Amino acid sequence: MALHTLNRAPADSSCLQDCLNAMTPGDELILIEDGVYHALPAHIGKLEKDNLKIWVLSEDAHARGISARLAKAAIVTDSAGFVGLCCSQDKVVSWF
Amino acid sequence: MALHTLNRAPADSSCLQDCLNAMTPGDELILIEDGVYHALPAHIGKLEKDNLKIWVLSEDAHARGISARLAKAAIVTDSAGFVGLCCSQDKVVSWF
Amino acid sequence: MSKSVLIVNRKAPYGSSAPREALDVALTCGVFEQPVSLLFLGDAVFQLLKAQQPDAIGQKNLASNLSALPMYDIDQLFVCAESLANNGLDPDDLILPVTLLEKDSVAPLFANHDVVLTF
Amino acid sequence: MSKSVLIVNRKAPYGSSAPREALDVALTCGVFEQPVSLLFLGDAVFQLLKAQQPDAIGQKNLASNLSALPMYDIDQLFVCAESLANNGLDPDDLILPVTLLEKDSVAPLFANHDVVLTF
Amino acid sequence: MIFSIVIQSAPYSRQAAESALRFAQALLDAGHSIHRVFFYADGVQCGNNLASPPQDEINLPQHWQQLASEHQLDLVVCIAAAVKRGVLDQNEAGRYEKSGHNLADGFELSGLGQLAEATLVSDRVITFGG
Amino acid sequence: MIFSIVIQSAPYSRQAAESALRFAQALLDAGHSIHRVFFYADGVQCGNNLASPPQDEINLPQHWQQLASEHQLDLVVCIAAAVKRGVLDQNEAGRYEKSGHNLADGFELSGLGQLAEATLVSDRVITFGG
Repeated sequence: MALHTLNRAPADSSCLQDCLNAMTPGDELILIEDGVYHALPAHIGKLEKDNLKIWVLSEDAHARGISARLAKAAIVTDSAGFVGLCCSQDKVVSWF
Repeated sequence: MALHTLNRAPADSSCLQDCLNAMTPGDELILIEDGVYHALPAHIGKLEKDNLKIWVLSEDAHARGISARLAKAAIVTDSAGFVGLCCSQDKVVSWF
Repeated sequence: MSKSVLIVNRKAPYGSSAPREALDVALTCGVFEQPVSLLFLGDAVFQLLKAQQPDAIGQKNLASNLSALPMYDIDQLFVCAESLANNGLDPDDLILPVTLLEKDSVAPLFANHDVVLTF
Repeated sequence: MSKSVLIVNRKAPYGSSAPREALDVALTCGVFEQPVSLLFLGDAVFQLLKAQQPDAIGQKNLASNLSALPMYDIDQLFVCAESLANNGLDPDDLILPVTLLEKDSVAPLFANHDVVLTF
Repeated sequence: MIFSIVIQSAPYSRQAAESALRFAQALLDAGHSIHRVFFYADGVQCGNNLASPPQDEINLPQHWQQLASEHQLDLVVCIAAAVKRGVLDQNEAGRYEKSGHNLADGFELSGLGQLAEATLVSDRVITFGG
Repeated sequence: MIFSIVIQSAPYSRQAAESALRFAQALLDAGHSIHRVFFYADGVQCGNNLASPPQDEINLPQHWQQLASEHQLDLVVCIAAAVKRGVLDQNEAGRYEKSGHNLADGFELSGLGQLAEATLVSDRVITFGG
């Protein structure tokens, strides 16, 4: 099982698509840097995959002013939580 | 009237879309660097705009091994031709 | 011999330095008393979003700097209406009053400026 | 204590240095006798296209270097079939024999390797 | 757990280099260890000691140095990527007959084998790029 | 015609810097003149004289220097972008108390005003970036 990180904004749809195609059930996704915009209600629908857990790095969401706008399906975590996710999955796959 | 340059490969569809939206009839487009792949038959259809002239920089197409595969709608030119296009249009708009 | 400059923003804030570099060029052209317009396309509309607080990621607040543009007599701010809508935002979500451009009005903006710089 | 490495290529050749950096990592892991696989997604399928001649743009031939991979016992080359088809290419257009992966077979490749490096 | 971190982006131009630093700090705070930080591609600029950002902006090479000296981190800059991008230590400056060198203290130039070895001995490898 | 060229990308990492050089050569061959080449963002690395690419790879700072000396080109590197990215001339090295400097001969550090001025006096401005 893998933790996938995604740091690209929504206009880079191919990065998101490559990420989703690479995911196995049980994998998790953490949105970082410009990737956090995918957690907005307008975009979260494109991330729907059966039972996919979607995390959002709080520092990056806060920086960009979207903390109060995040879709309910997105779970906010901080850097310590990010580290924990890396440990609970077998490997990390970075999409950028 | 403007000459538009585009240097992004096909997976970056938003760069192409932004470029096309910015074009006025009479503008021309030159595909350079990874942008030359848009001149392949599989992609050229996405560039269709009434009477848009589509140029391809020969050095970049040749480097990538696609010179013999280019769609008929694409007109090949070299660096000297690129310079000439910049002069014949009023300004240059770069998409990257 | 003044020339109008259109500065095209395509990138979201903070992930790359492009937005800040675009802003610095806009301010400099303003100092030279060149007519400057800024256009925000795609992800770049997020540059104008309210409530940005980038201290925790070690960056300066881009929105604060953008909101100072009118003080430098740069008030020609254009936003692609489709980009705003695609991101689920409306003009009230932005830090500044902007001119919304429908899809057909984007190309004339390019035609109406002497020089175009993209970021 | 060997670990298998999957190197994921997403970029076209020459426009950026990412493809060459990915190749250098693959060759190095090969020297360390780690099992290495390469996956080509999206624009990266163009890395494998025949007839590349980048002298005129001052770069070295990436395809020539990629075609040497089997000599270093790196022969696990996977190409996303959908990416190839989307670009109007078929396996005969490529410099090397590769394994085509249908969409459903891409994810298992990630699951089956210990370490994944993306470029 | 034992982590290694790969950084592929230049500081200031991309957030990735800063994200990696923040992640490294969080790792250490949580009691994990870092086997190696490997700077590759444009990431080699993280070890350029001539970088002089304004005082109100983050100085990434300095932050890495500090973290490295507090936690004995192994900061390895890919030698091939660095040399062609103008990040040299004293040895390489001599080899290429350059008058100066600019690799920050605490960083070391070495080959890609250091990345391969890191994948072997680390429990997790995470890349920051873009 | 009078051209100015803006370069936003680092050499080796992106083709844009090489494309710009080839375009500049074609401009001059066609009898046009270049008012200024302005290096901005990561493009400032084009003026890093420590870059030491392998002999079978293109050395962009050197090529620019050669073209500049043959045609009296004005190669301006954005000072704010350069200083934070570790490309310094002797003055800036002094100001920031750095032991070395690495701006290649033939390049000059200056402000964004040089870009604004270039847009005013050039018939065409073309950007290479990405």
